[in-house]
Formats: sequence, structure tokens, C-alpha cells
Amino acid sequence: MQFDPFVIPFNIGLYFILIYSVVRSVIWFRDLSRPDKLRLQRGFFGTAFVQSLKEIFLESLIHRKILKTNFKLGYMHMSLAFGWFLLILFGTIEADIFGTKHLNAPYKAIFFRFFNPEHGGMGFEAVYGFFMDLILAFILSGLFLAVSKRFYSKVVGMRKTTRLKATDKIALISLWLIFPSRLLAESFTSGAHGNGSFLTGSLGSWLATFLPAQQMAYPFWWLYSLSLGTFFILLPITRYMHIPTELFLIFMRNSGIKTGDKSGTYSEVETHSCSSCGICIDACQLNFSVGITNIQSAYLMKAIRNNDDVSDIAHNCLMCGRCDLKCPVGIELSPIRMIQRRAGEPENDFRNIYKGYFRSRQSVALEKTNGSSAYDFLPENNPKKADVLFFAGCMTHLTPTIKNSMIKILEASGVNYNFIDEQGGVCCGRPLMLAGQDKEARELINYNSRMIWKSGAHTLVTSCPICYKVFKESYYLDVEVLHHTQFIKRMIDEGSIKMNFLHKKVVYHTPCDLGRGSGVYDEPKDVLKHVSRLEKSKFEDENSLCCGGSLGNMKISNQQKSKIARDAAAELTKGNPDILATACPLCKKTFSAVTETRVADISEIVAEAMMQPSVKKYILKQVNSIKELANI
Amino acid sequence: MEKFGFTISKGRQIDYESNDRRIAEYIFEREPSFRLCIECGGCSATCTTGNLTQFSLRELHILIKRGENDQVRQNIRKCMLCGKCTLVCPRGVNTRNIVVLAKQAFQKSDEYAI
Amino acid sequence: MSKQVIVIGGGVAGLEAAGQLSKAGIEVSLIEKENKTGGHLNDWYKLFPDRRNSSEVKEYLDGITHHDGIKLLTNTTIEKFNSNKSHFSIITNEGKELTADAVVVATGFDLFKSARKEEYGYGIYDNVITSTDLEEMFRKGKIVLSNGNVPKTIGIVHCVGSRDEKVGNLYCSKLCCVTAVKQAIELREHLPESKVFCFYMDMRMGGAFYEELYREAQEKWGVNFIRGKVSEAGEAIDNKLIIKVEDTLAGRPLKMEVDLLVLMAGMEMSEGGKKISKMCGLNTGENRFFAVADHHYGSNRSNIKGVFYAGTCTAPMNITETISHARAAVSEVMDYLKNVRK
Amino acid sequence: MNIEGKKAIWKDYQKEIADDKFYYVRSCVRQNFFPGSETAFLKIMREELKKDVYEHPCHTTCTGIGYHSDIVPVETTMTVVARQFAIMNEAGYENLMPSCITSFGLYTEILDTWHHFPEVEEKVRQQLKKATGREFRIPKNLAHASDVIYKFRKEIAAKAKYKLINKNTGEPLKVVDHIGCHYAKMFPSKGVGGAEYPYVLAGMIEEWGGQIIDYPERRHCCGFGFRQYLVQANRGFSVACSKEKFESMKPFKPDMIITNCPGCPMFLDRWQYVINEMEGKKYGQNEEGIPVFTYEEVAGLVLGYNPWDLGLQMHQTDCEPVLDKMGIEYSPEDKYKTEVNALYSESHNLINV
Repeated sequence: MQFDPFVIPFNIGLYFILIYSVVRSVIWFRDLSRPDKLRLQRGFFGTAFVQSLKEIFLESLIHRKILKTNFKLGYMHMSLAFGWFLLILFGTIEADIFGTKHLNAPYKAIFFRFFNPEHGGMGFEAVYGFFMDLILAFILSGLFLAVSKRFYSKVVGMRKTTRLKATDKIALISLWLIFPSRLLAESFTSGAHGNGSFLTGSLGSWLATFLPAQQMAYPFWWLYSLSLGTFFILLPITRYMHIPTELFLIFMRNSGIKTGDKSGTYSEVETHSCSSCGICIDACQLNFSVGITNIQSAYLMKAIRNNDDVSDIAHNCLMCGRCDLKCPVGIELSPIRMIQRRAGEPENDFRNIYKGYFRSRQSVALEKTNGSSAYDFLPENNPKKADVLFFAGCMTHLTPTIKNSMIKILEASGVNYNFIDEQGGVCCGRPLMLAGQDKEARELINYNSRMIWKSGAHTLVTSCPICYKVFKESYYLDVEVLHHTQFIKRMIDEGSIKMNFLHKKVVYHTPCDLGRGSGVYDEPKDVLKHVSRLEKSKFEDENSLCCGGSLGNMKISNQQKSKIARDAAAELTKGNPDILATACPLCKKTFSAVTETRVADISEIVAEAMMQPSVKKYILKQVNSIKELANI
Repeated sequence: MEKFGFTISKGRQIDYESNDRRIAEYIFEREPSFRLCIECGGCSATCTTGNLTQFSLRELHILIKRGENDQVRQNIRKCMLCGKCTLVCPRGVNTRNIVVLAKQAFQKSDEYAI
Repeated sequence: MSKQVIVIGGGVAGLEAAGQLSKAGIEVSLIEKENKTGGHLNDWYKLFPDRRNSSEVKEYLDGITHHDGIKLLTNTTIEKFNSNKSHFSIITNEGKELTADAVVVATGFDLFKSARKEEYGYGIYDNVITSTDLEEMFRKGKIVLSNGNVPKTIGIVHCVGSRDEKVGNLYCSKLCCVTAVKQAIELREHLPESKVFCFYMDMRMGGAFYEELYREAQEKWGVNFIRGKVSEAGEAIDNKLIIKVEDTLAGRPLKMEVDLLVLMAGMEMSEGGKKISKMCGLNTGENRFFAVADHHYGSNRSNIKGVFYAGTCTAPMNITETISHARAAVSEVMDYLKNVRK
Repeated sequence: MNIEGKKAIWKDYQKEIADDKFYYVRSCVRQNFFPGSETAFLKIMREELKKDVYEHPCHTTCTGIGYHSDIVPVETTMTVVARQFAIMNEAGYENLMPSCITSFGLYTEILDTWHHFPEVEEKVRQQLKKATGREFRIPKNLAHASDVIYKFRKEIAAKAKYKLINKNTGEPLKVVDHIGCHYAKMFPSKGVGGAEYPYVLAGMIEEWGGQIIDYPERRHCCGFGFRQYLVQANRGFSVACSKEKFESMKPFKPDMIITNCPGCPMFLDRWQYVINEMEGKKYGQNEEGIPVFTYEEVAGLVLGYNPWDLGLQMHQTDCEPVLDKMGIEYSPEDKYKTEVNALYSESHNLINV
């Protein structure tokens, strides 16, 4: 008995998914840019491949990162992924060893017990059977968690669970049915033949006491095959596509491919690699502060996969980057969101099944412009020459104490500086970029670049992390860009500015664009430690919160922004600090409005701690006059 | 057309009934805070663009509401989206989104594309 | 024998003053020219800013004036006024003589007669109405045009008869802005399909919760506010009203069609008040309201000892202020009666 | 529209108009624009109403056009006007009756100025004395010629041969009245019916059988506006004003326009042609234009005068549709062949009878 019609659904599904994978891979590879193709080739023959295998094992099967974040959720993912992997692996070995011949068709391994009902009676066979039952039990325990999560998300310790579309639901049910139907099919078969191990055997013999096991087994084998077949066929148009895609993602990432600023194979692979695990939803302040639960990255990925109009979702985000760092799959969520913002609304969003399987690349709305400059009114600027430029930025101009503190610090530091936007400068361009308007942003970038270049400076200091990020990333400048906290740290290290220790308890809020956005975590804290008692909060460094004032989100209301700010400030000031310190004028302004605690920029604290320059000057003057007298 | 050495002047009057207010409706639908403006002019006072060239967000705001789209279309691109206006606004109007939506609305309608 | 006080006017101020005086054991003669008390409160349906029913305030006033010490004379006007040092006597239209130790003048205000602003065509164009006409419609729960149709676009003109030198009123009536906002909201409530436009010169939302109401009108009800004084209204062939205004914030003249135009009539010194001022020799100010002895601490006192003012006969006030002012008048009266030398 | 409301307002604006012995001063421009009007007026006054109307050959412009165009200083204007008064006094008349709305407005304005600033009047007195040796008295009554026709509208109606009624349908003709801006806008109390709802022409129309049309732009200027018209480059504004009015009255389907100002009928009439030439836009029923008349012309038609004697052939927008509706008989072939001074017998050729 080597064949039975019930295996047909499984076979169809399996071969479909295999062929589909090949075709899809070819398309993806073809769409890669030339340098990325080279990277991939190099990666294949280099360490990237080995690295990827390790990562695939750790992340795709074991789900190490999810385990770390949330053990129960991790276990659920692990039991399903790793368990299934083991089941397939050992099932194949089982069929190979104990089957009638070697190198069987896959269905022989999957439906081994059907074709070898007498197998597993004793000895090594029994031990192996026990092992296979153990794997099945492992999977079923995870499945139990998954089913519970669907109905009650607290089970796995999550606040929100992702919402599903119809095809996802069918795929989900077929996935759920796979293992219970295997269990029942195997149990009935075992029951009929009086074998099977602790799970299938015991269940089988018990069922056989009141049911005709032999007759009952066959329909469940059909159900098992049908569930598998359905699942495979639906796989490419559901979120379960992440299972195969993640392997590509890991390999591509290890080969050094990055998301970039245009949609392409990599962003496509990333989008499909999202398992909708929902960790991003949990991390999102829009969720836990203001209850917006339809715009998080998991939903964005899903909407992109579904060819939905994503512009509303794409723009409704603080761009704080919290989810980027928490994504267990390592998808570059913010860059993908930025791609969507730049893309604008799609011209046409018709959908069909075929589209689902072979999604056309994002059709970007053609910009209807007359090509003329939007900012041709900007005046010619000829800054005075200096070594160091200070660019306060728009937001700093609305927080004049920061501006004045920086002037004081710069004066005291003795560097030859020029306050380049003292009379009010031109925007750095990042706000436009955040709105997806890169072309316009580029005009401002060029304008500011020209001005910076003309000044002949070697260092550019800015007070605003928003400006800092864009200066670092999108300006092609031949100058060193420093955030003012970095500059102050340097001045302290060099001994250029002297400060008194302020006996104040300070908690530091890491601004999104400075911390997660630009990787500047330590310098601000070092400066604060130098002048005050820096306390830790629950939200440090990469886990820091967004103040809510972000220019990244244009969809939420002022009240919602305030709510986010209030919640964040409340968390940060739990230890009753004297000062809530930040390093961003926008964070300062946002927090100041919602907390009783004094909110201050680091520059303000430093300026306060600095020896009064007038006193210093006065003493120096006296000392000098004494020296002069002494000389006489 | 010109004849007899002059042409018939076009009035400056806003003709509310014949004006096309679809741009305004597009924004109203997507940004409810558009209703909240009390025309205080804080946004225009802080505006970088407004201090460099003829550009008043407050005025554009009202012109959109009245359906005087031409003038808005010619000027809305000058905004740098820097967000100072949003910070200054006493009524919590999401000014940046209004600019973005206005641009979007113009972009969508062929007759007004910018 | 207890002291006697005559209160002239049975509106909010008069009722409150009479009630408080009688509570203090004074015998009060309350004179009202109409056949019932309540004054303008009877013309209003709901009150700003909380939009409670005006009858609730009326009930309160009726409650405190239901007192044996109050002699209510309705349909009564004053024909003659005599004062002899601390003794006052009044002869009514029915020839009755009333005597008192003090007099409280609470003659209130008259609404500006909107027909005087000829350019708006009140009384000429069918669908130009005043704020009181609209209150009447609210009370009936039916807001319709003269032809029975439901209005789709409604214009509300602020400052009709206020801040207008052309009609001789330089002052601000204070309450029309908030009334306009209240009525705009009510219009949107009654007619959810309608569009409402308020044409204002300045939004003077000085009272408690007025600004909040203004914001609600914008945010929740989508009421449109256009800054500019309507210069004129004209009637088009389809009975629609064509109004002209400068959209001062756009710096451009604006022309639009409305189905219904509501005029926010301001407050003026009442005709009765004018008559009494002449009869008694009470001073009036440039705004024609009674001139008070001192704007800071003597706003209830007149130029005649023993004659006091309560409420809107001295200046535009809302109900809260009127009631406070009437109570203050009572305190002045009590003080006077205690210290007056016979 | 509630006519009772209007009547209430009209009641508030009643002015005193002299009964007889008028000193008539002609308009500078009307004799060129609508040459039959003033002649017809005199005929109606003298022959139909038997009134004493006096004209003086030494009467000059009031300088209103120069004044409103910022060319003539106000003191000069006042002195010229004082001279007119003096001449009138010398002729033994006290009731001034200008034909021109701007003159009427100017006289009203000057009298009001003198009333408030007697020192100005005194100065003008001295200037007049110095310049001409004349002295003057303030006129006893100042009424525009249309006020006088308004006053005698019933007498005219009693003698009417035609009515402002469409003979074919029996419906009253729909008449738009256009009042010159300087008639009452500056001094509403000096106009019959005030400035908002002037009654001076409406009263005539009502009395003579027509139906008055109230349309949204009734207050709007015709566009003459002196500076607008006098400078060629500004004429675009002038036409735009007239156009605004035509657009606004269009839905009411007016049969005719009646005016009481020198400039208004000129521009409302001529600009219809210009608008058609420039934009191909025609107004009126069957797109034949809306005929524009002066009140004297209408009075003349009502009294049965020959349209060509009234000078209707000088209109750019043909008046025949109205004549046909009213049932007035006329010979089209005579349109441009009328005899000089046909309205008057020989003796009337002189200025004063």
C-alpha cells in the first residue's frame, strides 16, 4: 500500500508551494539592484551564509528574540516553528529508516503511520515513536497557546493581537487543524492496530474503546492532508508567507543589503517576513497611550501585502523607532514606513487573487509638478567664516532658554564659532522628509549645505536632534556634525568649560531622533553625570519613550499628543526628580506643558552649572592686574 | 478681451456660491482641527517662509475655506513643514497636516495640480 | 411699621430685588407695565452658555417673589413721581398713589429695533429675522422660512445696533456674540443638514464658559465664523438673501447667498426707562442708559438719594450679572433705609 | 418681500418739495447724452403742470465733475455754487431745482457744510463778493427735478395716454429703478424714501402702472464714478459695475430701467453694447437689451409724446421693445428724421418763456 487518494490535496499543495517559491525567488532576485545582486553572490560564498544558518536556527526556529521579550509568546512561536521543523526532519528520517525503501516521496514521511500502520511496536521503533509523539505534543502545546491567544490575548501576555482578513482566517484554521487532525488520524490508526506511543497510543486505545477506530482513522487522514494542502496553497497570500520569506530576509541582511529609500526586493521580502507577532503593537505608544490600534507596523506590513491604500497608516506614526528595535524579525520598519510616505497614495488599488500571489511593485503616484523650485524666495546667504557653526534650528528658536544657554556655553568654550541661524534660519529639511516630500526637502538641504560650505567651518553643532539626524544622514557635508550634548561632552573632556556640581536629582529622557534615530545615548548622560545626580528610569536608551510632540505624526490631534506626553512624563518622573532633562527643544516644549516637574535641556543645566563667566572674567581680570603689578 | 482700449475688470470679490470648495472639504474630512482656527495669526508670525516672502498660513487657511484655490495653489508649496506654527497655535490646529492635505488635494485634482 | 420700597420693572432685576427685599422684611410694591412679570426672559427659550430652559430661571424668580410682602401691580405704568427728601410717592396710570421710603429702578432694556438698520431689510425681506424671532422658532421647535421650507444656509449677523455710530450706539451689548454662538449651535442641532455662518466684528466671549461654547460651535457643530460686518442684504428672485461682507481676514469682499438671516439685535435703554429718567430727573449717560453714581463701587446708586438701580437699565448685562446687580441694589437699599435721617 | 415694511421706511423719509416757481438748472452732460430729456421736462412742467420754471442764461457748471475728479478745490466749487444762488436770487426765485444728481448732491453737501461750519459760508460770501460783487441767500427749497416729477406723479398719471403696462398681456411692466449715487447716499434724509429704499422713482412707476423690481445689486453704482470713466484705462471698472448690476437683475427679467442721474442712463445704456462687443453677452428678453430711460423720457412716453421727439433714437440699446409693449405708436422710418425742437412751439425755443 504505497498510495492513497487522500494524499492528493497534500501533494498539490506541496508542489504548488515549491514551484511558487522558485518563481518568486527568481522574480525577487531579478528585481534586485546590481550592487545588491553582487552582495548576495558574495554572501552566498562567504561567512554570511553560515551566519544566516545560525540566525535562521536561532530566530526562525527557536525564536530567541521573542523568547527574550515574552517567554510565553516565544514558546508559542518556537513550539510551532521548531516543533514542526523537527517533525518534518525526524518524520523524513523515520520514513527513510523504517519505510519500505529509501528516498521516499514527501507524502510517505508525512503520512508514515498511515502507510506503515503496524510500525512502532517495540524496541527502537517504539523509542522513535515516543520521540515523534513528544514532538507532536510540543507542537500541540504551542497550538493551544495560539488558539487561546486568538480568543484571549492576555494568555500570552500581550495587550493586543493582530486582526485578520478572510484568507488569513482560512489559513489559520487550516493551520490549527493540521496537528489535531494528525493527532487524531495517528491515534485512530494506532488504536486500530494496538500500537503507538504515549500520546497517539494512549489516545488511540482509549478512543477505540467506544469508537470504530479503523473506520474513523481514514477521514482524519483526509482532513490532515486537506489542511496541509489548503495551508500551502493559501500560504503566499497570508501572513504565513513569513515562514519561508524570513529565511531570505536573514540571508539578505547578512549579505549586507539594506532597505534604502525606495521600495524593492528587500523591502518586499521584509514586508512578507512580518509574522504579525504583534510585538510592535505592544511597544507602540499610540497604542498604550491613546488607544490607536490600527496603524502599527504589523498593520502597515499587512496593508502593504494586501495592496491597500496605506497612506493614512503610513503617516499616522510618531516615527519614534521603538518598534524597529523590538521587531524580533529585524525588519527595518521605519524605513519601510518612510518609503510608503514618499510613495503617496497609489494611483489605482484594484485587487485580484493573482495580484495577491504576484504583487506588482509599488506603483508610485506620478508627481504633477511644474518642475520649478518651491523655495526660490530664499535669500542668498553669506555667513561669516568660523571654525564651529552653531545651528539652533527652528524648534530651538521657540525655546529661547536653550538658545541662550548654548550661546553662553559657546562663548565660554572659547571656540571660534558662528551662530549661523541667529536671525532665524531655514528649516533643515527633515520635517519635509518625514512628510514624504523628499524633493522639497532636498532643496532646503542644498540651500543649507551651501551656507555651511561657505562658512568654511569644520564642525557643525546643532541643538535639535531632528536637525542632527538629517545633517548626519542626508546632508553630504564635509564637516563633523555634533549634537550639542556631544559638543559639551567634548568641551568638558578638553577642560574648556568648568562647572559646579548641582545637587539635583535628574532623570534623562532620550529624544527619539538622538537616541534610536542617531545612536547617541552616552554623551548626554555623561554630561548629566558630570553636573548632577542622574537617576535611572524604566525607559532608558533604546527603550526610551517618545515625548509625543514628534513632527513625524501629522494625523493625531493635539489632545492625543498631550496624552502621550503626559503618560511619558508621568513614567519618567515617577522617582520625583528635580529636573526632567532632555536634549531636544521639541521634547522640552512638549513635556513642559504636561508636567509639574521642571523640564530642562541639558544645555540649560550645563549653563546653570557653569561658573558665571562674568565672575570668571572678573577674577581673571583681578589676577591679571596683580600679575601686571607684580611684573612692575 | 480688450477692445476700445480696455478690458472688463474682474472683481476682487469672493463669490462664495460659485467658488469650488472641494479642497476645503477634503481637508475638513481628514483634519477636523481645520475648523478650530480663530485666525489669530500666530502661525504666520512665527513662520520662516512668511518672514522671507509673501506667505501667510492664516490667510491661505481662510482662502481654502472660501474656495479661493488659485492663490493657495500658487503659495502652498512655499511651506517648509518645519512645524513651528503647530507649536505656536493656541487652538491646537494641526497646521502641518492641513498644508500636507492641501497639497495632496491639489495634486489629486488635475485642474489645480501644483 | 416696616419700611416700604417701590420696585419699578418686573424683569429679572426687579423680581430678584423685590424677592430679596421682601425676604428682609420690607414691604414691596412691584410695578410691571406688561400683564405678566419676567420681562425679556419670556422671549428667550434657552439660555447661554449652558442652554438650560429660561423657564427654570423664571421659576426661581417666581418662587422668591411669591411673598406676602410683595404687592404686584401688572399693567401698571407711572404717571407721576414725587420726592420729598426721604419720602417718595408715585401715581400710576390707574390714578393710584403709592408711597415708599426708597425706589429701585429696574426698567431693563429694549432690544434694538432691527428695522433701523435699513440695509438688512428687517421687516421688508421675508427671511430676515432677529434673535428673538429665532428663539420663538426654537420654542415652537420649527425653524422654517416664510415659504415653509427648511433653511439650508443661515447667516447670523453680530452687532446689529451695537458698536454702531450710525444708530447712535457706541457701546457693546456684550451678549449678542454668545447668543449668536448659542443660536448657531441650536440651529445646527435642529437642522443637521444646514450650514451656519456667523458674521462678526470681534468675538467677545468674555463670560464664564463662553469661549468654550465658541470652540464647541466650531469643533462639534462646524459653525463657520467670518470676520466682517455685513454691509447689506438684498433679496434674489428665489427669495434667497444675497449678503455682502468684507472677509476682513482674507482682505477681500465676499458675497454669498443665505436662506435665512438672523440679526443679533443689541440692547438699548428701554423706552420706559427714558420716560422715568425724564419724569424723575434721573441722569443718563451718553449711551442713554442710567448714569450710575460710580462705576466701580456705586453702580446701584443714582443721582437721587433713595433711588437705586438694578440690572440692565444701567448697562448691558447677562442674567448672572443682573441678579448679582439686583442683590447689590438690595444691600444698598437696606443700608440706606437703616441710616437715612427722617 | 414685505411692501408694508418699505412703506414704513418711506414714511420716515419725506422731504419738502416746492410747489411752484422753480429755478431750473440744467446738467452739463445730459444735453449731450439724452438731449430730449430736459426739454421734455420743461414741456411737462410748463405745459402739462402749468408751473413757473425759470432758467438763467448765465448759469454755469456747478463744477461737480471737477470736484469729484479732484481737479477743482472745494472752496472754488463753493464759490461757484454761491454764484448760482446769487443769480437765482437776482432773478427772484428761491426754489432751486437742479437737473443733475451730482449738482443736487453737491448743493446738498455744501448747504450742510455751511450749516455746520458757518465760518466757511462767511468766507465764501466774501470770496463771491470780491470776485463778482454779488451776494447770495440760501435757497428756500432744494429739490431735484425728479423729486418734483415725483411730487406731481399723480397729476401726470391723470393725463396719461399710456400706462406702464404690457398691452398684450395686461401685466405691469417690470421696471428697475436706478438712483444716482449722489441723490441720497450722502444725505439719506434729503432723498424721497431715503437711501436704502428710495421711493422717488418707485413712486412714479407705481403711479404710472408699472411694477418696481427690487434686486440684490440695486444699491450698486452704475460705474460712471467720474474717475473710472474719465480715464480710459479705468473704464474696465466702470463696465464691470454695470455688468454686476445686469447680472443681478437678469433673473427678474426686467422690461426696462429708469434712472434719475445724468451718468447712469448713459452707462447702463452704452455699456450693454460694449459688454456685447467684448464678451458677446446680451441682456434682456430675446437678448435685445434692456432699454434704459430717464424719468423725463418715461413721463413723456406716458403722456403720449412722440418717442423720437423725446430723443429715444439717441439710445444705444433700442427702446422699441418697450414702446411695443406699451402700445405706443411710432413710425420706425422717422426714427432719425425728427424735426429740431419738435417738442416745442417757436416761443419755447428761448430759455425762458
